[in-house]
Order: sequence, then C-alpha cells, then structure tokens
Amino acid sequence: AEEPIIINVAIISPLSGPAGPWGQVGLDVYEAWLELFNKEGFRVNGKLYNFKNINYDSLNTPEGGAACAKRAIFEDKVKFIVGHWDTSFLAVSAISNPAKVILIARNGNEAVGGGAYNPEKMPYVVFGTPSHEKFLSDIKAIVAAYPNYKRIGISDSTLGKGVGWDYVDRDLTAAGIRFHHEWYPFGTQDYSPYITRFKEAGCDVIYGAGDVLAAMMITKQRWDMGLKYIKTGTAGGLLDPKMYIDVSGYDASQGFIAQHANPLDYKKTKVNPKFIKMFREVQDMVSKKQGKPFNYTAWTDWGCAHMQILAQAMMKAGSVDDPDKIMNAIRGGTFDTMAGKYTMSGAKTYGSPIVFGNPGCISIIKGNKEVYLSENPWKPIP
Amino acid sequence: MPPAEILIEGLTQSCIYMTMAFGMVLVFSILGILNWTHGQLFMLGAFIVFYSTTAAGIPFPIGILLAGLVMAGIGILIKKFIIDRIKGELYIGVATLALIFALEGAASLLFTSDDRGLAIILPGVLNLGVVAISYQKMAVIIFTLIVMTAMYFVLNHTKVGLAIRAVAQQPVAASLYGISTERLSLIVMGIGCALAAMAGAIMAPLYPINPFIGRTPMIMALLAIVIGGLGSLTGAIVGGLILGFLHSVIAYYISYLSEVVLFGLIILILLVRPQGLFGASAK
Amino acid sequence: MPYLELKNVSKHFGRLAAVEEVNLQVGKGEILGIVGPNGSGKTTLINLISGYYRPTKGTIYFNGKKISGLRPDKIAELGIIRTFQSNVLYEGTTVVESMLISSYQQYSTNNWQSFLETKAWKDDNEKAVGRVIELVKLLDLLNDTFLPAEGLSHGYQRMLGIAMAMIANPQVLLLDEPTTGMNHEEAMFVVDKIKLLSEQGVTVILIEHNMKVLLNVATRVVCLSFGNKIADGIPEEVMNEKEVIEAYLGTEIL
Amino acid sequence: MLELKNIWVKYGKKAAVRKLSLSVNKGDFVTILGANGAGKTTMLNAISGIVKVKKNEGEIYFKGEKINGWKPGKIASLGIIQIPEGRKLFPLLTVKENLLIGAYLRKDRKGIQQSMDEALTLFPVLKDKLNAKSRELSGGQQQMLAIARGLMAKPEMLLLDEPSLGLSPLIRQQLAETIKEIHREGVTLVLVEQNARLGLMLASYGYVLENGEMSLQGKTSDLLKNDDVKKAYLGV
Amino acid sequence: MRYFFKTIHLIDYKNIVPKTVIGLFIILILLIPVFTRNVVTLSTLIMTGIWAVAAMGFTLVLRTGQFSLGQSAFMALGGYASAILTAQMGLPFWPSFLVSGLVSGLIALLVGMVVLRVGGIYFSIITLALGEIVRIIALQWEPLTRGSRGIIASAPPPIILGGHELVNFNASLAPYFYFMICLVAVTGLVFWRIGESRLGRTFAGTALNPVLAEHQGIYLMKYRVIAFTVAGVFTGYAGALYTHFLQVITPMVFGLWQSIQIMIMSIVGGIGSLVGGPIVGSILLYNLGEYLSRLDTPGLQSFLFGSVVVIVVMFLPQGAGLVNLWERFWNKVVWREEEYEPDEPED
Ligand SMILES: Nc1ncnc2c1ncn2[C@@H]1O[C@H](COP(=O)(O)OP(=O)(O)OP(=O)(O)O)[C@@H](O)[C@H]1O
Ligand SMILES: Nc1ncnc2c1ncn2[C@@H]1O[C@H](COP(=O)(O)OP(=O)(O)OP(=O)(O)O)[C@@H](O)[C@H]1O
Ligand SMILES: [Mg+2]
Ligand SMILES: [Mg+2]
Repeated sequence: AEEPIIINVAIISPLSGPAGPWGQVGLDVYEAWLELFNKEGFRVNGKLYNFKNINYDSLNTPEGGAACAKRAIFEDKVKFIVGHWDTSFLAVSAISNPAKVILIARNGNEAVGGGAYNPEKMPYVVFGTPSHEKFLSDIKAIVAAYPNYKRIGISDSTLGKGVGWDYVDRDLTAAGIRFHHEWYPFGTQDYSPYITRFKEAGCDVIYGAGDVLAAMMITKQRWDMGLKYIKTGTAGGLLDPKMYIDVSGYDASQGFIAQHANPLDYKKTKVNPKFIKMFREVQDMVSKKQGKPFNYTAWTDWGCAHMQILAQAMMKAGSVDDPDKIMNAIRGGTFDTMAGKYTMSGAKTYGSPIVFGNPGCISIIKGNKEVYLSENPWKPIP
Repeated sequence: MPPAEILIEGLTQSCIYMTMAFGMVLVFSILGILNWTHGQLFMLGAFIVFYSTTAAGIPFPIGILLAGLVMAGIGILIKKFIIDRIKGELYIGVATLALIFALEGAASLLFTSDDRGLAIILPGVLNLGVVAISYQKMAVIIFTLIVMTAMYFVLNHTKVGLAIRAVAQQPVAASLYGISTERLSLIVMGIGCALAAMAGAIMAPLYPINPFIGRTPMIMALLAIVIGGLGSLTGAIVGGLILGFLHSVIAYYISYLSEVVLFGLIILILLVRPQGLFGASAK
Repeated sequence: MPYLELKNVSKHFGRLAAVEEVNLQVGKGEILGIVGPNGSGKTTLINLISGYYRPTKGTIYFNGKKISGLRPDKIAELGIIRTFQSNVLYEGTTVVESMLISSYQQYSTNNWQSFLETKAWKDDNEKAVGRVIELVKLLDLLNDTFLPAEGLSHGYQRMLGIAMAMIANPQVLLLDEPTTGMNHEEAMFVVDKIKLLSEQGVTVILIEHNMKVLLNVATRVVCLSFGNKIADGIPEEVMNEKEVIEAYLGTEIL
Repeated sequence: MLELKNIWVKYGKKAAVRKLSLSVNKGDFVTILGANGAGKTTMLNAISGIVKVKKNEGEIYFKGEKINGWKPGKIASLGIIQIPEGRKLFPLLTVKENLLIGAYLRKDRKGIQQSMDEALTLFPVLKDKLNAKSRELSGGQQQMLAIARGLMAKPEMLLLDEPSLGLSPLIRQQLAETIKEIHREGVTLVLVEQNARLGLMLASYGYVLENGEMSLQGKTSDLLKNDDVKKAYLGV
Repeated sequence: MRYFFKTIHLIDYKNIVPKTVIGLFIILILLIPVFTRNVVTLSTLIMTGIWAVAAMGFTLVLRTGQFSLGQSAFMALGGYASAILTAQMGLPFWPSFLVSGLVSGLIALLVGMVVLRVGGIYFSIITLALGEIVRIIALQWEPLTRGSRGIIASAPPPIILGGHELVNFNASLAPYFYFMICLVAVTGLVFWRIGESRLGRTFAGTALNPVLAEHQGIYLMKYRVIAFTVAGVFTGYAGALYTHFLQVITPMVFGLWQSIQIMIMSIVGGIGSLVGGPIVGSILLYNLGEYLSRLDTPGLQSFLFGSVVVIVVMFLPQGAGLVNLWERFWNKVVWREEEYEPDEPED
C-alpha cells in the first residue's frame, strides 16, 4: 500500500485549568475523527496525505497561547493551526500571521464581531465559526420553537462585551425579536441579581452567550428563586446532559435549551450521508475511549469541519505547503463538511472574505436526554 | 430597598464568607500568617461531600462533618509537615500560595476538572408571598449561625478560647504558664481548615463543584477579614456579612460594573478606617 | 524665651486624664528628671512632646515654634529625639546596621547625591560612619557590633536604644527610663554619657525611677502624679517634699 | 529540688552560659547577680525550657527528674513558673484575662478567685483597669500585671527575672514585702535582680554570674560585705 | 510584617563576585542570540527578563515593608499605555514606550500617596483590589481599551540609520532580546544603586520598625511612595515590552494570579538582594512553568509547580532566597570568609 505523507496540524486549546475539560473533549474527538479520516486520507497532485495532530496547552492565557504557537511553528515546524480559541487568539495570530501559518479559529473571543479581526492584517486567519453570527442563528431557532415568548434575555459575562453585540442587536431588532441584555462579571457565582433584573425586564427565556457554567448556575438559581417559568439555555452546547442535570438539578434542567450541532438530527440542513456515518462512528469511538456514552456534538462544527475545510482547500489549490495558494482556495470556496455544505465568502460579514458558519440548531433536555428542538440554517452569503 | 431575593442570596453569600473568614482569622491569629489555601480546602470540602453522598450514599449532614474532619486532618498535616518546617512568615506565606496550585492540581488529577453539582438535598421553596426562600438556603443560613455562635462562645467564654487568644499574642509567655502552644496551634489549624471545608460542603448543593471554585471565596473572605479588621473575629463575621450583602445588592443595582464599585467601596472603607471596622488602631 | 515649653497640655484616653493641664518650661542645656508613680503620665508626656500622641488640649513650643500637631518625623527633624520605655529595635539588623539606619539625620547630602554616589555623599557618608563607630565605642557596644540587635541582652538593648537616639542628631533628648535593668556600675556609665551630651549643649529630659541616677545627673526634677505636676525644682528639694514622698518615694529607698 | 549540672547554652557559636552549676533546695530563696549580658536571663530560660539545653551540654533536674529538652508548657506544669523579663503580656487581652492565663494550670475555681483578689489588693491600680487591654497600661502597671500574673499560678518554684524593672520606689518597697511573704508561704524562689540591694536583702543565698560563668557565690550576708559586689552592684 | 525582613543585612555586594567573572558572564549572555536563533529559547529568555523586572519592582516595594498584591496591575498599566498611544492614537513607538512607564509610575505615585498611609496587610488588600479595578476598567472602558477584545500592539519599528536598516524587530527575536537586556540592565542598575545608597537603608528602617523610624526623622510616607513609584515605573516598562512582544494586550493578561507569580519569583529568588534575587527567581520559576506547560495531563503541571515551589521554600534556610545560597557559597567557598565569631574558650 502507498505510505501517506504526514501533515502536522497544531491543536492549541486550553487543556488544564477551569477551561481544561472543553479542550480535553475536543482532543478525544479530533483523535477519533482523524483515525477515520486518515484511513482514506486525501490526495493532492496524486500524492496521498494524512493529517497528524500535535497538541498544545494554551493555559487559556494569551501568554500561554503565544508560547504554544512558537513551539508549534518554530520547534515542531507546523504549518497549520486549528483549535478552540479563547483569550489566546490574538496572541497566537500575532505569531502565526507573520510566519504565514494558516490559523483556522472557532472564534477569537469576539475577535470577529469585536473587530479585533482585521482581514488586511491577518491574511492567514480563517474564521471557521464566528460566534455572533452563530448566536443570531440560534436565537432565530429559539423564536421558531417558542413563537409565544415574551422576551429573550441574553446573558453574557463582561468578557464578551464588545461591538459584536451591536451587530447582533441590530439584526435582532431588524428581525423584530424582543430581547434584553445583561452582563455579569466573569466568574460570578451568585446570579440572582441578574436573574432578578431579567425577571423585571419581563424575560421568559434566558439564553447565555457566556460560559456554560454560568448557564448552569442561572438555571439552578432561577429555580431556587421560584422563577420556574423562565426557560434557560446556552449557546455553548451540551457537553453532556447528565452534567447539567447534576449541576442544576433534574427538575431545574428540564427544557434547558442548548446549541446542538448534530448532523444526525438536522432537518433543514443537508449533510453528506458519508459524514453522517462518520459522525456516528466517531461518537462510538469516543464513547468507548471514555467508557461512558458520549453525546457532545458541538465539535462537529469547530472541530472536524475545520480540518475538512483545510484538506479540501489543499486539494483545490493543488498544494500542501503554499499558504497563499491554500488561502486563495479557501476564499470563496465551497466545502462539504460534517456541519453541511458551505461557501466561504462573507465579504459582507465584517469585511472578511473567509468566514464560515454552521446552522443554528438547538435542542432541549428532556428527561435525561438531549432532544432536537428547532433549526435555523445558515444562509450562504454571496 | 432591593428585592427580598437579593437580600436572601446576599445572606447566603455572607454565610460562606463569614465561615471562611472566621477560619482564616483564627489561623492567622495563631500562626501569624495568612493561610492562602483556605479556598482550596473549601473546594476539597465540596468534593468530599459530593463523593460521600453520591458514591458512598452517606447522608448529607454526616458528609459535612466528614468533610470537616478530613480537612482538619489535612490541615494539621500541612501544618506539621510543611508550615512548621519553614522558617519566616514570608516564606510560609509563599508556601501556602504555592499550595493553592498544588491542591488545585491534585484535585484536577484526582477528580478531573469537569464541573459537577450535587442535587439539592432539601428541595422545595418556602413561599412567603413577598419572597421565596429555598429550604437549602435556609439550611445554610441556620448551619452557619449555629457554627458561628458555637465558635464565638468557645473563643470568648471558655478556657481553651482564652488560651488560643493568648498564644496568638505572646506564645512564649503562654508556654511559660503551662499552655502547650504546639498542640493548641494544631487544634486551631484543624478548626480553621474544618471551617473552610464545611463551608464548601454546605454550599455544595447550591453551586457547581470543580477544582477551581475555591478562588473567589478565598479572595472575598480575605476582603471580609480586612474590612472587619485583621485579627478580630467579630470583624471577620461582620466583614463577611457586609461583603455578602454588598456583593449581591451592588450587582443588582449596578449590574456588570458592580465589581468596580465593590472594590472601590472596600478601598474607601480602608482609607477611612485603615484598621478595619473592628481592628484595634495602631496607637 | 524658654527652649521647650508645654502650655496647659492635657492628654485624655477616654475618661482617663493621663496628663492634665501640665505647664512646663525647659531651658537649653538642662537635664530635667521626671519622676512620679507608675501610671502618672510620664511616658505620655514624652509621647506628646515627640508627636506620638497629639495633645487633647494645650500647645507645645520648641524654640518658639509650635510643634504640637506635627508629625513625629517633623519633630525629630527639629532635633527632638526620644527613646522608648521598652526596647524598641530594628529587629533583624545588626547593631551597626541599626545605627546606620538611625544615622538618617547625620547627612547633609540628599538622596539623589547618595543615589549617584557623588563625592560629597562619599565624604558625608564617611563622616557619618565615623560617628557611628565613635558612638558604638562610647556606649560599650563594640563587642556586639555585628550581632543581631534582638540577640543583645536587655541591658545592651537599652544601650543600643540610647546610641540610636544619639546618632539621630538630638538637640533635645527624651529618655524614658534609660537605665532600667542595669546594675549600679552600668547605670553610672550611662549617667556619664548623659552628662557628656549635656556638656555638648544637648538638652536632656529623662524619666527615672532610680534615685541614685536621678540625683546624680538631673539639674532639675519634676514630679507628676495622676497627670498633674505636683513638684518642680532642684532634685534635693523635690525629693524631700512631703507630697512626693507619700505618692512616690516611700520611706525606704531600694 | 532544682539542680543545674554543667549546663551550656549557645546562640549560634557564641556561648551565653558556660558550664554553669547551681542547686536550689525546697524553700530556698536564691538571688542571681550579674552584669548586662552575663547570662542571667538565658539561665532562667534554660530552666523554663524556652531555650533548649542539648543532651550533651549539661543536665537540669527538677525533683530528681531530668527535664532538659522538655517543652516549656510541660515544665510549667511541674510547678516552675517564670515571671519573664520584658513583661511579655498579652497586649490585646484585658488585665483580667491576663491574670486568668496565669492560673491556666489550676482547676480550683474558688482558689483562682481568691488569688485574683489577693493580687488585686497587692496592686490596687490594676483593679481600676481590670477590663482595660493590657497594652493600654503604663510601663510600671504592666510590670505589676506581669508579677500578678505569675503569682496567680501558685507555683512551687517561682523564677523572677528583674521584677522591679520600671516600678516606682514606693511600689518597689511593696514588692519586696510581697516577695518575702511568698517565700514565707513556702514557695522556692530564684530572683534575678539588677537592683542588687533588693535581691541581697531578701534572699538568703546569692550567686554572681560573669560572662556566663559563676564567679562568686555565698550567703547574701557575706556577699553584701564583698568589695567587688559593693562596688559594682551597690555603688558604695 | 517586619519579621519578613529578618534577612536584610546591609552587605556590601560589590565585592562578593570578582569583576572579571561578572564581565565574562555578561558577555556570554549578550552572545546568546549569536549562538541560538531558536525562537522558543529566545522568547522564553525574553519573558524571563520581563518577569524579572516585575519581580524586582515587587522586591523594592517589599523593602519598605509593604506587600503589594497588585504588582501586575502596573504591568497592565504600562502595557495599555503604550498600546493605546501607539495603536489607538497612532503615536510613534519610542516616545510612547518611554511614556508608558511614566504613566504607570504616575498612577503608582497618585495611588501610593493615598493608599500608603495605610500600611501592612491593609495595603496588600488595597493593592489586590487595585489590581482587579485596573483589570475591570480595561474591560469596561471600551472606547479607550477596546474592552475584552484587547488592543493589537505592533512590534517596535525598524531602526534605520543612514538609509540602512539596522534593527528589524520583525525579522528575528534578537532585537527583542537586547531590548529586554537593556530593560533588565537599566532596572538592575537603578535598583542596585537604590539598595546601596542611603535610600536602601532608609527603606529597611521603615520596614523593620515604622514607629522607631518615624521618631528618628524618617517620613514613612515619602519613602514608601518613592519605592512604590519607582517600582511602578519599571514594572510599567516591563508591561509595555511584554505587550509589544506578544503584540497584544487584553484585560485577561494581568491579574491576581500574575501578581502572585511575581511575588513567588521575588521571594523564592531571595529578597535579600534587590536585583539578583528576582532574576534568579524568575529564571527558575518562569522556566519551570514553561517546562511544565508541555505536560498534557490536566492538573499535573499545576500540581508539580506548586509542589516544587513548596519544596524549594522548605529547603531554603531561614530568611534566605536562592540568591542568598549563592552568596553564601561565594562567601564560604570562594572567599573563605569567616563568620564573625566572638572569642570562645576551649571546652
Ligand atoms: N537570641 C539571642 N541570639 C543571640 N545572642 C543572644 C540571644 N539572646 C541572648 N544572647 C546573648 O547571650 C548573652 C546573655 O544574655 P542574657 O539576656 O542572658 O543576659 P542577662 O544576664 O539577662 O543580661 P541583662 O541584665 O542585660 O538582661 C548576651 O551576650 C546576649 O548577647
Ligand atoms: N493608649 C492608652 N489607652 C488608654 N490608656 C492609656 C494609654 N496609654 C496610657 N494610658 C494610661 O495613661 C496613664 C499614664 O500612663 P503613662 O504610660 O504615661 O505612665 P508613666 O508615668 O509612664 O508610668 P510608668 O512609670 O509605669 O511607666 C496610665 O494610667 C495608663 O494606663
Ligand atoms: Mg512610663
Ligand atoms: Mg536579662
């Protein structure tokens, strides 16, 4: 058989500290997915290639992220970086850009919407999943599921404050959706002041854009405060419904809304059947590895899809090492991913020609299970 | 007047800060150092109660005691094998700071850093019309009241309490009059650590549990101590009470800018009364 | 114009009048002894002059300038230097280091010159260090120069306290029981040094319970009782006043 | 009752007490003289266990038991109580609480109350200040409190380190009376005093320390006649 | 707090190490970029130097007996000042950089004048609160700081001399390395002089016994403020360099945990020396952290970091940091210096 040529891809994500669990889950999935993906590999100019991941711990700080990027680029000679970004996006891009290393980010802690992203200064950055666009899509799915809502409360930590919200507000207002914003300091434990304010603003849904823990606490504390009628949710995706039930309590977490990126459940978004099968297999492999059922689905968009984009762009560009050619292929290209078929364009979106999105699909917790609720497909931007 | 929910939540927060602050002051007064690990003892207390109730099926109240006992033991070990072997308060301070990282790391290794939660032990809400208060919170408040009263009584009206205060101020003279300073400081370290752990344990059903939950309470307890006046146990209690309420009430009125206002207020209090509310003045 | 003057000075702690309406004038070069029963307000008086406390009532003048209400360091800058009743030290430093810290007021050069190590500073420093060594010798601390201050015996800690006050350029020296815990010989040694200082024009105010020391050194004695001045005059006279004997001295001198 | 055999105490490399031997019988009243830094305080601290006397650096026996290396608390519980130099009060405790610590090892409530009454009649100033923090006292008042606190312990053996420090002449006379009285009650006393006249007048036996070594010892009546003692300690 | 200072002895450091050894050592350090172009090595060194400067600042403040829990706030101030001036206002780099430390120092001065009246643990807590406030303001004052998005700070511009590009910060890390060396050298020099001059003594006096010092004519506030301000200035420069090196500053970069890191570096390194201690501390601890971050078992790195620090501290002799061990070594082994010893008779 033909020996595949290995292309190293750096995965820089928080692996330790409070954000560690998220990074860890991501790694398990990447590894399972790559195992399947590499069975087939991909061909560029007739040669067979495989991806290999190298993992780095960003410590969830800019300094840590920068150190990882340097190790990846200058010690391990990696040419591509994917990962789950938080506070380290800017520091990483400051290193990857001059080195012409392609960085595919999920979000950059409001980097896109917030304007930290500058297409001219960051020619080698791709936003796989810009969070505000995605959030907007989620809200529309919620409205579709609960047309009789009174007002949607949007909660986020002060870390998330940024102009990105102006775009969201503008679009929500344009769509005629009633909403109310509250910000709480990052790391808050006691959310009752904010819940009370949401209540006073007449909200019956609180959808969190910030960390998942906050959403769990809001769910629990609104229940303790006797405000059972308020629905809660998070744009973060369910790592595991059981965890929510454990943290928030069984009753309190019933009906909890979450982002749901599950090709098996998509009703309006078309996904290549081949990927659906792959998705199932990955799910099984990770379950086996972790020794317990694995339900987390959000990795389909910010995880594997990003590598699929990369592979397909290489095929299209006919090059595995020329970053300019690959970036050209990504711009305006259409890619078939586990999160659906998308065109990378978005010249209208924050001025960036290389933004990609995925459907706003949401689920709720029902009993001990996560159940599909509704969906608002991302409209490809011409 | 802020809504009653806010006041009740404020009181619940106060309970954590009070208990933690009390334990920290107790240890401070004896060892003469701030033991920075109380937040992590808080966290471990929560973990102990979590596993003892979910995995071992031990009833919650007993779980709290267990948490207290185990962490008292660990506190004593820390004192005997680490603190006692380091000379100089500055270095002890640094060692306990470093222990924060070590304990959080150990907890991550043992329990993973996933979030988890303990089901509410006393479900239900007491609806008083104007305000709903959950039984769980009521339990927290009552428990804290009992513990604080007991501690206060022990310290101010018993011989052991007197000895504790004496050792804190002048260990040499205390030992000249027959007080075993070493044993007493171990006991105090145990009590202080147990308080932190029990605070973590009783809060476990209300808040999430992960290896990092100790950081905020520790800082808040520290602030409470200073507002109250370092070294004053009454101060720790009052400081905790004030801080808990301030935290909730300011957050309600000022929303996300609350922290600026909170810290600003603390600085103001300290500038006006540098020795804290109950601290003895320098002269 | 008196050199140091207290006018109707009072200090109250809550309801307790530690010092009550005291009027006192001290001339330049005097050695004034203050006596009085325990708790009669002697230390408080020194605390008032040195700025540790502010008087509740009354004013203190030095060289015609009002000093009550000034910060302790301002008062020290004017040359009023005190010692403490208990041994107050720079713990953790050696004797010579304590002395160097205390020599703060010996310098005429400023911090910048010191920072830049100018010639003037070097000369200045040499002089100051010379003075430190001189004083260390004078007060019999030479054997202990490199010992940590807290390792000295009680008596030598007293000596160090006096030495640290003397290096701080005193015009007026306030000594709070300088000879406690010293035997006769040692106390007389200190007396000699005080006299020496006085000859150099330094005014000395000292609190003393040791009558031998007092009679030996003081040119004038003031007796306080319950915060009030009950006697003021030359030592022999004050010591024979009935009131003083009853309140303070008793019959048999130990 | 108490016996020191050839003890050494070193701080770092410097010996503060060298090869010191001393014995005190029950009911004795011993005074110790010595210049500044002679090692008097160090010796008392060695007896109380505050400074450790290592195994090979001499032996301390109390009632036949070897007590070197014991913790101070344990030594105190044998009945040896020290009134330390420099007072060492508990600054933030009230006068009353300070006194109660003195009686820490005693269990008889009534007796404690009685001792407290006695102490307060001895130093009536303290009565007015019973609820004041001890750091608010004047120096002499603090010294009185330190003595009263020691008396509260009702010890078998009392070590006094310069008790007259900072006391006014009148109070010093009273103190002398009190010390006599305590001795009459059968307490064994070791008194370190720079005020040599006081020590020599009260005690029956005296030692003189010099540079950590015993240079002179004898009946106090003899010492009072000794020329060196007269010159250095009595000023005659 | 004054027991912290049991260590300070006004030793004359000048003669401890022979000048030739120092000279050789300096030359070796200066040659590092010639021997290695490894980005990771160089950037670790640069970071070490930056943290060392911050740790020196902490040590200086500690010298006056004040325990600052908010030193990283001054890094943030310096970093933000420089980033705002260059990126937000478009001012040229070098003047902005020069101003950044002054801004941080000015704020230290203002804050110090109010806050340093309150000494001791209260000062510590106020600085802790101050650190948080700076962070929150950086987060909330969006027009100026761009909130949580942070500011992208550019690399220093190339230095062009006579039409010839002399130094290019984008080409390699060597310029940053020398930049760091300059900062460390200047800071070290200033702090060393402070320690040697009368200021150092006076600082020790205010720390060891404020009441006594005050009664000897030392105005406590003045010296506390001087130390705090000088520390603020240089910590600010450290922050500015940090910012332009990472090319980004966000509110999450500097917080309590960074202040704690600075503190640990300074104390483990040894507060007995104003310059050597912090440098030794940061070399050891920054690199330890850097090395441990390569482990990917969650929790292990934090566990090991904490444990190593605890163990190191446990084996340090009373009041000594690592640097003091080094000094003792020089004193004992190299110089065979006898400890002062009063005469002692034979047993
Ligand atoms: N902690 C210590 N460290 C080092 N040396 C000490 C220490 N304590 C005492 N010394 C030394 O031991 C010697 C004896 O001191 P000690 O306090 O016993 O003297 P003393 O006879 O009580 O004198 P005084 O009458 O002045 O109180 C002195 O030279 C002193 O410097
Ligand atoms: N800070 C304070 N708070 C309350 N009372 C005080 C304070 N300081 C001193 N006093 C009281 O003031 C009175 C005078 O005290 P002071 O120390 O001046 O006496 P003194 O004359 O120096 O006595 P001694 O000879 O015992 O040293 C005492 O009764 C004392 O208890
Ligand atoms: Mg007095
Ligand atoms: Mg003595």
